Amino acid sequence: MPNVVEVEGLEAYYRTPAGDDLKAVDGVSLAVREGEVLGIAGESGCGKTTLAQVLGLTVRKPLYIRSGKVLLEGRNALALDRETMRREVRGKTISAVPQGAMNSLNPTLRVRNLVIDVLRDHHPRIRRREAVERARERLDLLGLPPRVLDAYPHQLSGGMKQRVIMVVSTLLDPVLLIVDEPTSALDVTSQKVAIKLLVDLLARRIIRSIVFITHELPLLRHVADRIAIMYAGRVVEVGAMEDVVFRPRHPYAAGLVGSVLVPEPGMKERTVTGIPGRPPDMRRPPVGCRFAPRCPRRFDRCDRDPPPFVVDGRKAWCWLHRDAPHGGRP
Amino acid sequence: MEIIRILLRSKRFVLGFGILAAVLAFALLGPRFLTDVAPFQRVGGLYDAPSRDTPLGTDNFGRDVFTQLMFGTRTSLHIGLVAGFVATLIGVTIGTLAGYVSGMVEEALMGFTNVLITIPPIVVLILLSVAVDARTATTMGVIIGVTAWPWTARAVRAQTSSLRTREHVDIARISGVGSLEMMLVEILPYMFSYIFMAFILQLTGAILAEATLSMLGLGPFQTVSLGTMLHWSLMWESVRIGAWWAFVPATVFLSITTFSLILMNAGMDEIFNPTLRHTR
Amino acid sequence: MVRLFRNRPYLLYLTRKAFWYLVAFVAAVALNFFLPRLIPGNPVSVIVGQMSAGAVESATLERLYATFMRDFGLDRPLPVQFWTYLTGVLQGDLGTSFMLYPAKVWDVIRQALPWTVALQVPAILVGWILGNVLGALAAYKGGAFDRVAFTGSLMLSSIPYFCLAIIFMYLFAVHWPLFPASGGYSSGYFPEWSWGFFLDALHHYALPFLTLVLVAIGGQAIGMREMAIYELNTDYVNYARKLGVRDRRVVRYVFRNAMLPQITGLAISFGTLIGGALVTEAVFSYPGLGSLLFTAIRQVDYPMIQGITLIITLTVLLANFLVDIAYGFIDPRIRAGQAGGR
Amino acid sequence: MTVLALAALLVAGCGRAQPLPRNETVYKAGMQWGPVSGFNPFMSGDRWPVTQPANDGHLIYEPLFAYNLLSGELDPVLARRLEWVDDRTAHVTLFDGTRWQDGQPLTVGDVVYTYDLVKRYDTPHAAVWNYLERVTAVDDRTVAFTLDAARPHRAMVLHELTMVRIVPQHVWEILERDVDSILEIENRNPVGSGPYTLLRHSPEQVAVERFDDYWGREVHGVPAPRFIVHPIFRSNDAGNLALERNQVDWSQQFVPEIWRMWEDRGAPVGTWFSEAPYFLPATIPSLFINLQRDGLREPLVRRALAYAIDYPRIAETAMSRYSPVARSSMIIPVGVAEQRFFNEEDVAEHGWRYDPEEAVRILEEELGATRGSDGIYVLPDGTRLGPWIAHCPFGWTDWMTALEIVSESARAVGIDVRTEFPEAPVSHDRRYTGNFDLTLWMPEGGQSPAHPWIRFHHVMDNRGVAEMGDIAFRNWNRYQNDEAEALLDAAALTEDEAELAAIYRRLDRIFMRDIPMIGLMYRPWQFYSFNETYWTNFPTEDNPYAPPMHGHTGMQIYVNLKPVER
Repeated sequence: MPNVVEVEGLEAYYRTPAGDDLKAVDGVSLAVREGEVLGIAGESGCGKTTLAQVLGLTVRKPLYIRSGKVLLEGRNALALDRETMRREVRGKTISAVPQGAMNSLNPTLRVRNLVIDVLRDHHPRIRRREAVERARERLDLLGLPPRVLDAYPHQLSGGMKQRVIMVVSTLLDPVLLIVDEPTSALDVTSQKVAIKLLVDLLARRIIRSIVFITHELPLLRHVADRIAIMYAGRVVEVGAMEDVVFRPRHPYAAGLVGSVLVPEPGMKERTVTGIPGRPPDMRRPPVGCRFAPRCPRRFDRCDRDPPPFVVDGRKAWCWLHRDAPHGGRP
Repeated sequence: MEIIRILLRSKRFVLGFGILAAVLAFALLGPRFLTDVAPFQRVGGLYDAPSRDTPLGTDNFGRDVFTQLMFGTRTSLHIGLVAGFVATLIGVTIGTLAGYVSGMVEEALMGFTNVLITIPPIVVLILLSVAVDARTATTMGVIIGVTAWPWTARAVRAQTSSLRTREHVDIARISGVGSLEMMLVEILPYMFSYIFMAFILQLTGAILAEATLSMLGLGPFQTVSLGTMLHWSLMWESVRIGAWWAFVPATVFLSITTFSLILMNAGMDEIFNPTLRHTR
Repeated sequence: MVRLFRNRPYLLYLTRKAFWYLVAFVAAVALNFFLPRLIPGNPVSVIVGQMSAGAVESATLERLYATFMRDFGLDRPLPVQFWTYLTGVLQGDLGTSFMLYPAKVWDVIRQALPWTVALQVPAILVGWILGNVLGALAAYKGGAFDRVAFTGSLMLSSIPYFCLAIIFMYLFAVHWPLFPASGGYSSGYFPEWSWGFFLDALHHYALPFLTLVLVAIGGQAIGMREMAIYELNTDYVNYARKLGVRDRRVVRYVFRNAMLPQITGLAISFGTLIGGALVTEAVFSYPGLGSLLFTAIRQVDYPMIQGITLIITLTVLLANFLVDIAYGFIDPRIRAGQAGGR
Repeated sequence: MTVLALAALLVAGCGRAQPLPRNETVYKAGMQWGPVSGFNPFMSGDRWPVTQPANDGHLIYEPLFAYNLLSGELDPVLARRLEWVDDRTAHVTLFDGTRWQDGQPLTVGDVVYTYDLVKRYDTPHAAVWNYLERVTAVDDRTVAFTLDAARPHRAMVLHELTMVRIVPQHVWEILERDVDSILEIENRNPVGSGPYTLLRHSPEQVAVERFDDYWGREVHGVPAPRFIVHPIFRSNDAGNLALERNQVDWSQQFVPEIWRMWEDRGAPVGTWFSEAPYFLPATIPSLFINLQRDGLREPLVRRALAYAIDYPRIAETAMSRYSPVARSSMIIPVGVAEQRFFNEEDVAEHGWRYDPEEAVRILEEELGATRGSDGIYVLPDGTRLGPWIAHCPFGWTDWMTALEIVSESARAVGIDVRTEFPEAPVSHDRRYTGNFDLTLWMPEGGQSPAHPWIRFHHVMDNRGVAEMGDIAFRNWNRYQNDEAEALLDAAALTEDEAELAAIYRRLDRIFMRDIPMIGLMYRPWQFYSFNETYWTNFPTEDNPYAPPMHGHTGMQIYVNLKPVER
């Protein structure tokens, strides 16, 4: 299977007002293959949303790509000019269901007009009627009444908004859909509906691949083909869904699988309480293994040197597996 | 101390603070070190041009403009501080109350506030100033403060309402903490930076309000302020006579004082308002 | 009542607004009446005193004093006075001027009002539009443009109107006499619909107008920039960008949504900037309300001061109300029932 | 904005066409400070050109006579002669052919009607009836003014003859019908007898046009300017700039340091005198002393205060050199007609001057006061000299400055005088009710045939003045002296110039002994400055064909002005 998007040795940093670099993604290589659902999981601030931005080619200040390659269907995506990127890639090759579904619709724009805007900005010759017609079909497909088209966002319920966004995001039949925490603001029923819809879209081949980002690892069990676990700006483990969920090799992945999620005051998301401690300061991450300060199976070497890159049918970055064949640094 | 370190990172804040400090030093220390003339002492004739003895010439009363400027700046800042303090005090009290105690009290307080917001402040200022006998710098400050608080109240209420729904307030409430304590301990501390910014804006507004009133001839008695300096220079035709030294210094000081304050505010905004910070 | 408003959220919104404006109006009238009456001393003695400048017999002045007290109703109890005042105001009678006795305050104000409106409304509107464009551009372009535009706006908005007015007057009317220093038109002209008068009036208009516009630009640009930056970082903008919507269109979304609060800002400008604008008029001796107020304060003409402040209040309330109506109409959230909006 | 700015620049470049021809128009400033509120000649306040009491009031409405500041005589206006036929009766004869602007003849009936009108309503000039018994027509050109038997004061009646404008009976009978008081009449379409008619007016200016059918063309001459425009400046600044820029020809505005206009800027501007004090002094702003305050009650303390004040500095600084140094007399020593009563020897012998050492001497030797540790004297009975508050209305800068000088120089000799500048109504109220220590005000306004009698009467006559605490419009400190009152009555009745001089001399000596007030400076009645770019031949000290006045004698100025050929 060809890769839709591929990153190699990616370092994507945020520049703070003080001039420091916040190392959001720090040395990651990862590919999204056509036809698959790739799940990316990790705690808040582990860099998964940043990675999603790079994969979705929506890097904006203060985020910048310090080094590494981004390949889109084999071509260097960073070399594309703005207009081509907008017209050919955004929404058409790669589309996204954003994190904050509740606020992702312009409050003063009717759904109808958004649909028209999106279609016309990629197919200038399309008529308004056709555009609306196309949207209506899709709405129908996802079980939404056509009157939604005339509504303003605030007239829609949360679940309806989520579905409208899915319609709009997939209007141009994108190859890849990046779904970032689509369910965090939804109740349990709506969550299930949303995931079912995604699977449905994939089955109808309206979209070909999905990158699904979440902090709830268990959720991926139902959708993902492959899973990448991120910690402190790095992918610590990548592999097929069953392997990662049932036979995690990295202690962090293991912790994540076995953790209980509880709400914590003042935080937008939740942190993993199964693993004591907090993620490191990403202005000055630890020299050795970044998980070492929290790792229950830490030994001396973990503090000194970054762990090797281990391949064993899948990938993990951990000194525990240094004996495995093909070991080496990423 | 952490907060000062953060503030110092904003160039705008540092520049604004620097200018303000210079103005303050000039106003507070100037009379002791830079002049040996009393503020009302006549040292020359009508609009004598700048000279060695009078670096900024004399005003229509034959007084030293340079000395006037120090005392005038001092009075204007005095009025601004009093007004800023009064406005912030009233605004924060009413805003916190309205934001924390919902229901009828909130409705009534905010209704009152909104009514006052719709009445142009200059109107109340003029009427109050006309009504008050013997306006001193302090009474003027109080008058300005009394008319300026509704904005602060409205903003503080919005903040309080959002803070009220926060987790820690909930937890405190469940633990049986009383309302007053709640406001003082759980809500106000989270708004200090916000209140400070509101205070700076009030200070700016008050300095301008003083100047406006003084220009209209409703300035403080027996005192020199930047506004009264401009008033007299206008009444005594410095513009026609070409005595720029009678109005330029006061204009510059008014402008740079407000500029420094606005700059500080913008700097703090950069820091405390994450959206603005991230795009820069 | 409740039924009337069901499914008519806009009507509910309007009614609510109208109610509060009515309360504000009554409060303003009351302030207008009671505050000047706190003054120690007796205003009537001032005008009578002015007459004593001509060598007039004391007994006559005392008779005049009594007449004026009666005319101005100052010899009656306060509640009665207030009632007379209130009914008078509602009938458009703002009383009789002291300094221009026996002229009616309203007649004098009526002649000054058009000048003020003609100066301030275009100045505020033009300043508002230019300021918003500048602010939006600064927010959108960022970088050096933003730094220069933003700092420039901060500077402009921190110069008090009348300071700029004095400087402009000195520079462009006295030092380089390009423009007239004062007045609304040259002496020897009379207001009429002629080309010559129009050009002459325009010539007098330029400096005060420019002053007001420049300062207004600063304040509005800062506000717009802030709003636009806020909007530029909203989820819906990011989403639209991810969907490949054209930049031009995204900017239009942002501009439109950032404008909404700025419309309220426009209303606020009318209220808060009018003080500075009035002084600017006084500096330029522009024949509007500002100069009239300036004169009235100097001549201690209480009915005139009260009349002017009342008219200002009324105008501002009316402007705010109109803006609120428009706002409710433009913002679908209000039209559809989320009254209050942002 | 760019477009507007460009348009404005374009206009600036084009210059501008005058709708009223500049060489036929006189621009006049300083009589009118706010919008005109009608043209009622019986009201005081601003309403050019019918303004009371004495400004440019003769362009539309005319009185019987006009007062000449220089000669002290009555100049004829509507009437050509005044003749005392007995002690109490004056016959006033109108010119032949007097006519209203609507063509109706102006008759003795109009004169009688006008004086009756003044009496029937409480107009400011109803005061003339304090001294008049009746006004009757003798024949169709002559009116008899009969003085009141109890108060037959000729000078006051003459004064009012210059003040009361005659109005047409056939117009005012109708106007009068609809109002409670004629003061309410705005009179927007004035019909007078004068040489000008109202052309147009707006809140920014008033314009009159020459009335070519004026009855007095032969008697008074034909005024040169076809139009007179009074621009209403809201500030001194604007008006004075207009004077400097040739946009105003004739001004009554106060101009600080007016000499700079010609010395520094070379503008063709002039005043009555070509050097200080530039203007004719006409009134005496004075420090009124509360005679009932402890300490101030003592005449010697008042005398010490009088010696302490730095009069030369007040004239130089506060009055911008426009005042001669104040003398210790109620009579103005220079310039105006009343100077003939000024007695130099009396002032030298009984008066005072700036002499701080003398002030200290009086305090220490004559009063036996001792200087406290704070530098302020204390009388032997323990009364400290002050603090006394000297006040005047806020904003009257020249007076405020004068009071500051009073305060400084009094403290310099050990009398504690402080200043306070309340708002005008507060200041007035305190003055009227006698609630002050020291207050600065003018005893009376301008100049008239009754001067200096009016001034003495104002300051030294306590008859008819309300008690302390009530409102009084003269003699604010309630000075009471039977002798002075008797002298005032005698002065009112005498016709003999020598006797009058003797009476004034005695009154002035009482004044210098009792010191109810201290004159601080002189002030012109009206400021008089002109710009000769478009019109020349304004009267000056060197060309005194008319006094520097804006009243009917001003008419002679209009007649004698010459347009500049260009």
